[in-house]
Amino acid sequence: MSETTQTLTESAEAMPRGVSLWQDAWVRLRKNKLAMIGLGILGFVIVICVLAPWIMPYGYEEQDLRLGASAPSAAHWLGTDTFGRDLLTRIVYGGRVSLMVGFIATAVALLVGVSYGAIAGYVGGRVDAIMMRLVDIFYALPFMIFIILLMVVFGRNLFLLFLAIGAVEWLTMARIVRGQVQSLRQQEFVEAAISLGLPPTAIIFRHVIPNVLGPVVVYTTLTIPQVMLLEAFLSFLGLGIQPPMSSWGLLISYGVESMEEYPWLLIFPGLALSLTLFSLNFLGDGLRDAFDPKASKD
Amino acid sequence: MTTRISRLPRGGRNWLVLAVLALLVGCSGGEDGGGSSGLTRVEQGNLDGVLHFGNGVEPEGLDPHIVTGVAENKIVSALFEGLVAKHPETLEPEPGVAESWEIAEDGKLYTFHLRQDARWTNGDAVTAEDFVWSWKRILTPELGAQYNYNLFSVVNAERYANGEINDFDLVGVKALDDYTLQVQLNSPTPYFLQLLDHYSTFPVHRPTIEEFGSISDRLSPWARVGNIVGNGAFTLTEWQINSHVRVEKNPNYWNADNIRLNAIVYYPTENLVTEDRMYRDGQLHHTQEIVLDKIPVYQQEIPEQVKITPWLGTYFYMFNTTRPPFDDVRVRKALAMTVDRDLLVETVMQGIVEPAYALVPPDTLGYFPPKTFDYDPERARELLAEAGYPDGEGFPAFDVLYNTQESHRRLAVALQQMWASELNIPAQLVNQEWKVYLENQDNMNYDVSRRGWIGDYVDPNTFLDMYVTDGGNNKTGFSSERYDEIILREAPATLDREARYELYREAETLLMESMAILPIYTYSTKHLTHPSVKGKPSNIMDHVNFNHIWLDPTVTTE
Amino acid sequence: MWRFIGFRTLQAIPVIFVVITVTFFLVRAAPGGPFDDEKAVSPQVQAALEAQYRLDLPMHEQYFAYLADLLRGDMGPSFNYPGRSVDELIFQGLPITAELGFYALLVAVGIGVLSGVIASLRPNTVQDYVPMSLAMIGICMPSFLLGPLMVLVFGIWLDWLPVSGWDQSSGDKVLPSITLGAMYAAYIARLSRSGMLEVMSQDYLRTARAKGLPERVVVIKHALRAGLLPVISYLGPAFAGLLSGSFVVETIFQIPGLGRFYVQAAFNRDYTMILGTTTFLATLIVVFNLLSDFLAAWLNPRLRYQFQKGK
Amino acid sequence: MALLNVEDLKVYFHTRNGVVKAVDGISFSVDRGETFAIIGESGSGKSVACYSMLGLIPKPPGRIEGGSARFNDQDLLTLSESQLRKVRGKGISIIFQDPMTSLNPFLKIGEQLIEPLLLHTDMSRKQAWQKATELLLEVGIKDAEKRMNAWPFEFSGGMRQRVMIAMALITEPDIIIADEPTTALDVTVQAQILKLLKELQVRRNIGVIFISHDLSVVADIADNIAVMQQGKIVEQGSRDSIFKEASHPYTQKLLAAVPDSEKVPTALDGEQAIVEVQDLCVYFGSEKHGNQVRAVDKVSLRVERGEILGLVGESGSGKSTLGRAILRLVNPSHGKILFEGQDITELKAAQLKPLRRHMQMIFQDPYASLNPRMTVYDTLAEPLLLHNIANKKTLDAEVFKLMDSVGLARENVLRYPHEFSGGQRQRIAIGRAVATKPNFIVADEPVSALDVTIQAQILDLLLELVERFDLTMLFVSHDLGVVRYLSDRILVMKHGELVEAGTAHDIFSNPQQDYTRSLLEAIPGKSLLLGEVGSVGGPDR
Repeated sequence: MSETTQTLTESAEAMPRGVSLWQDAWVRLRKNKLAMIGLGILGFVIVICVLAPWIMPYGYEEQDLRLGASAPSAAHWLGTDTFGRDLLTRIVYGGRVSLMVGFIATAVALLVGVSYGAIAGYVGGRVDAIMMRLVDIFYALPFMIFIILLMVVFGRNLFLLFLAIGAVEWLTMARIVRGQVQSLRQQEFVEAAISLGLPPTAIIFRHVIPNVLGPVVVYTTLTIPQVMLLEAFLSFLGLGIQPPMSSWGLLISYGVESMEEYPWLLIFPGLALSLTLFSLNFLGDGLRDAFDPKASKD
Repeated sequence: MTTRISRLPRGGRNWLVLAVLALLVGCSGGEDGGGSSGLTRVEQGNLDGVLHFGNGVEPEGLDPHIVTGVAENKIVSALFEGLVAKHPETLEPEPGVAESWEIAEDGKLYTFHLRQDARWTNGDAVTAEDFVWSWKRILTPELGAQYNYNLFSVVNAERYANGEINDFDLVGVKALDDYTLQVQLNSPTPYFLQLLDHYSTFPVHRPTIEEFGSISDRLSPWARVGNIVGNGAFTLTEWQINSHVRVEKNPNYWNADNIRLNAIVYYPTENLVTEDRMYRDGQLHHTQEIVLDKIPVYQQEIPEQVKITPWLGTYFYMFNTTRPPFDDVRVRKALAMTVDRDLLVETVMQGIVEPAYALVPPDTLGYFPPKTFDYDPERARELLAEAGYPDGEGFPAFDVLYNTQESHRRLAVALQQMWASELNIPAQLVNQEWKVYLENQDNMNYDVSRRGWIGDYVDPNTFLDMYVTDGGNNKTGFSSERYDEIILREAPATLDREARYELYREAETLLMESMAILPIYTYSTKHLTHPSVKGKPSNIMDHVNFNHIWLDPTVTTE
Repeated sequence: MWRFIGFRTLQAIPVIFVVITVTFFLVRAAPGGPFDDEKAVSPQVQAALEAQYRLDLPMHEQYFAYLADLLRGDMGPSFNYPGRSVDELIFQGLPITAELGFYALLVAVGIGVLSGVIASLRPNTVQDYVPMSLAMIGICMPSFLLGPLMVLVFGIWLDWLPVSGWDQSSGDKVLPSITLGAMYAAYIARLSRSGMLEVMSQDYLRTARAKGLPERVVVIKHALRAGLLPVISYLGPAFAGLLSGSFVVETIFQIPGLGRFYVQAAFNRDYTMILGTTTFLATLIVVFNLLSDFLAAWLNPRLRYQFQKGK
Repeated sequence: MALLNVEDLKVYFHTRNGVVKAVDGISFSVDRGETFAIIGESGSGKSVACYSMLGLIPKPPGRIEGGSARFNDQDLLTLSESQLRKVRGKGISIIFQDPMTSLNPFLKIGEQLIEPLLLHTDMSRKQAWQKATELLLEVGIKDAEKRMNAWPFEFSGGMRQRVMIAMALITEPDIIIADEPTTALDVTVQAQILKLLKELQVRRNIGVIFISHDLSVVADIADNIAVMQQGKIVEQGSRDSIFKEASHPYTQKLLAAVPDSEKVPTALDGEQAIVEVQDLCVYFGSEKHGNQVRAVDKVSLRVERGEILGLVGESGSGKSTLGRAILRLVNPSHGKILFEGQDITELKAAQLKPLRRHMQMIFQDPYASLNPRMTVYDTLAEPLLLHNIANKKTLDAEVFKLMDSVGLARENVLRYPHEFSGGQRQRIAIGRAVATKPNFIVADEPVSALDVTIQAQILDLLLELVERFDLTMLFVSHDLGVVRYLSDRILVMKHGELVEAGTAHDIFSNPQQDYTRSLLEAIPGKSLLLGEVGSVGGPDR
């Protein structure tokens, strides 16, 4: 008897305790070549952006008005903008803003949207109807006025930007999640959880949400580019970042205006954005598969 | 074969229909085939005498007493005619509805003799009584006409407009007979004749207005296609909001024989890039703007189509002189002196504008402003040190407010960098949506703000009267008794032009010594104009007199 | 089912009412008024203007007066376009935007479904990666970039199509429709791909193959209908989105549609116009969401059956 | 020469994890008028073998490695896809296992029926429609003309399987492959379908390949039987020889797996019932809108402490709803539920929580009842932690203990449900249910989704656990054989009402109701069960 207990505790210690879906997902993700390439590129981009102040030869605000917009050269690998500022430097610094906005705002949207949608879908009935009509109302309110008001009420800062973007993007997420949860609610394993006596919150967060991660991840990868472009629009309205700081969205929108004269001002920021988004997309698909234990074995 | 098709799965048939529909999109489009005849709109217009005019923004309306914008002006002045007109190049007054006029010695009494062949588009004669009633209308307080102040130099006009008197007979405008109009002014107003070409002083057709509403009704639809009755060389035939406004030659116009355009089509071209593409695609004769980056390219490729002309306007920044640190004139001067205007003009502005060191543009009807300072970073640093910020130390971060627009952004970015590198002071750029920007200016809720001013008429007064104490457009907190004295009392009473200009120079020196504003450059207008457009000389008011324009179909860009 | 329709329709009324109310107070809380201009307006004129638009009344009176007008179908006069009513402006812009939205939707559905289905037939091959990568580009390519780019290429360089206008010269509807539809095409491509992948593993496709049907028929007749259900439910929100989100495209291509009114009104603080367009678009959003829910239900035989039985 | 001659067929699946020899050199032949049964567990390769002949397996990863399948002078394995298409549905048709998912829900029945005719014959649409209508009548669908225009969902499972059969027969094929055609059906329906298949085969003189995991199902209809295990045919012969002279141990195991004994009722002390239900009603929908369904209608019953109470009925009889209602997973409309003497009918979720520890449920479908994103560890740990049975320190040991008691290998603790077979999954689900050491368990068809050999193991596990943990169980099933094997008492349910009750012995030997009799009649392989064929190898449990 004592021997059995012994082995039990031993093996219990040897066992990776609390191996979660997340750790498992990571193991599975590592096997996905495309996703790892995406992750690699993304990691590279993030590292470069974070290290920008230490590795960039120019400052993002450093002007050379007499040089003006110049094509790529040895001194300026990606050329300069109309102020003679080094484009590579500006892209790297812009990446800090775009990535931050992209990730944080999307995270806000994700958090709010997923919880909201899951609750509406799980609880159902009248609560669901009211919650979803609320979403309808938010959809219909004039976004522009909303933003202008935010600007007045809170002043302007980046945090607010995330809030504003999150406030818009969570709506669709909530809808998608709700739909998924509604069908999940009928599944027997949810009934099993109820019969165990699990409270509704535990059921939603332990049993329901992990099972809607697939569509959520996919929609998230679609949300990030939208968020990055929305940031440019909000900055344009005066809510976001201010010059001389820039972001990919802003660089692109400026680049559009002079795409004939100075095409590099459009092409390179566009490439940076696309490359990142493609990596994200592959990573997203990889994550979707990784979070689905079934997908790992063919 | 029929069985085969019927065997096609039903779902498949549906999708087939959709696919065909999708293809149809490619073939759909408008009915009048500008493209099908092989001619561009401009080429076709040249043959038909139709001018395609890029007009900037969509007109809010066409009621001369209500509208306020430049775009509206371009259309209203084709539909209506005031007492006088302006020569398209020199801007000298020339006869409009008034054939001739006399000005009394004291400069305060004007007598206009109206031409007897002037007609409304419905055939009614244009009479002196029409003008009296029209001026009564714009001065009627309930109408809320923003530009009623253009007539405030007329005796009692301001009191009537502010509701202080109710009897319009007390106002200094009288119809002596059907074709004689007499106007009594408070003081000799040298630019009064110029104002009579402003749409706020245009006559409107009383029966039409009263048919659709009362004299004070802003919301009546009288100025719409089918309703409107005007007295200009053209008459309104089409108006689709956000698409175009079309006016056609008015056969009842007294000088119709000499009007060579058959029609003008105005396009709202808010998006500069779109306007540029429309011009290049042969859809426009004339653009309202040129994208800044394109100017060097066009100056190289199509120099004869690029029309860049000095404009009666100044681009400047203003300081909130009630807020530290900008309540210190030394700080304001330091900032003004570190702006390298020559460099800015040459690089950021592509060399198309002139640097400005004062408010009034040089050579405004012979007026030259004083130059009280120059680019001098060395002196600027000294001033800043005197103000307590040696080498920018301790200088608080301050906001530079500007409304969202590409050219404003560019300038602000350059200035920010100049201040940072020369004075080591941290400017933070704040762009705001237009109305928010206006509200913050009105509430003096800013540190430094971008501003611009375009003259209403060619006279220094149109700029300088902004900065009287508590003037509605002041917004800087600038206040000087002497300044007010000159602008409000001495200059208006001075008949001699040189003596008046001397007073203005004194006032402007006061303004610039206090550096409440930071002038940057004198505006230019930038247009692309098709070479077939004739009779449209450039002028400093960007004034277009459509009566003189004609199209030469023999000229092509090829 | 009729009950369901009735119930949902009834629910739409409070939604729209709340939208109107919130918007009404929101626009008045926004900084800057409709009459603010670069040149200062004298207090006398300002007062006169406010009186003309009932802005001098206490807020709640303005509100109830507006509701009363609205119930009569009168959305009030536009602040920005004196002499025009909001109703008139909306119904001027609507047909144009609706047409643009319809074509854009055709483009989106045509291209999206085609590439999504093609990709789903051979998942994780080149045939999958190429259209899906294009879809990804479509998603990250904003219309403010795609529009000018296409204008430059097809309008200026190749000179195939007009650069702007709507119904003014032949072919001027092509570029705006594609520009507006591109993003939705990309999204639909992804939707139809995943929808099809799900259906392709269903048992009844095996049944169809066991009958000896060629793969083409299996896909078109048996798989598409269920595979495109997610696309169908997306169409409603998509069309509502197309209508309210056409501002950029309408500006780039000089199209006199509703999208520009909607955005310009906000910038101009044209209170009645903001309220009018918002109310109108809110109704559209609700209606199209309803329609697409009903359509999806209709395509599901079981629900349609209940529908027909009137349960 | 037989109609279909399969020689040495080999089908391998080339996956990332290596080669799986799904079918590893099997040979058999089928003749006209013959029913040839292939028996084996899921994964034994029986379906793959048949589908691969018609090119219906996914390629890649599947690949036919060798052998031949001669049909009408052609080797099916060498035909091109387009040639194969002419065989599929024309020469050889298939009836699939699950009629619920095998019909296209978006097409009308008639449309789907005539599809093979339009494809393989020159018939016009009208003629095809006519023929399909006749055939529907022949497979026993009344009102066929009207039913042609109905949607699949308007049919019950048995009716759909009739449609599937009609669809397979419509081109008058030479061979029909019936792949577990009755596994998803109720026992009474199963009997009807088997009978229909046999009749049609005789009438039309066609060959039938009948695939099943359950020997008893084919006991009455098969002429020849092949038993497959791991891609190989381990034993092949005539029906009698298989049932009487099975030599291979696997075949014997299959035979033994058929539950054929009757439980000796446990002696009960007859004190307080653990569960008492009075006049329980569960209604769905509402009367007002005329769509009310009375799933459970005025049911009263007692579950005595320590007994296993069997609850039988066809699908739709309300037996599952009754089980769920007792556990308050479905809210009752009227009536009273007493658990351990306490009225729980009106308790709120929070009040129920402490009680839930003592009453648990085992669900029918182990695929659906386990959260696919939770490992065995997480699944089993959840109830332990929730009800404070284990703390962080003892959790691992408790989980292992549970795994031991339901017969799961400990090394699998971090695996996900999909990595397990159906039987193992059901063990996990049972582990979860007994984790809280409940007094009472509702087992809702816990073995009906399992292969017959696995069924036997799970049933034995349940019996063992009942013994060990002193459990009381309400065992819901449509399978009388299983219930008889397990239960002390049996209740028979029909249309939401209880129609008969008694000990297993009473019910089987002396059924009072026609309905009960018809259920008994329908038990497949009754001959086998009741020893008409003669039990071989005498499984004596």
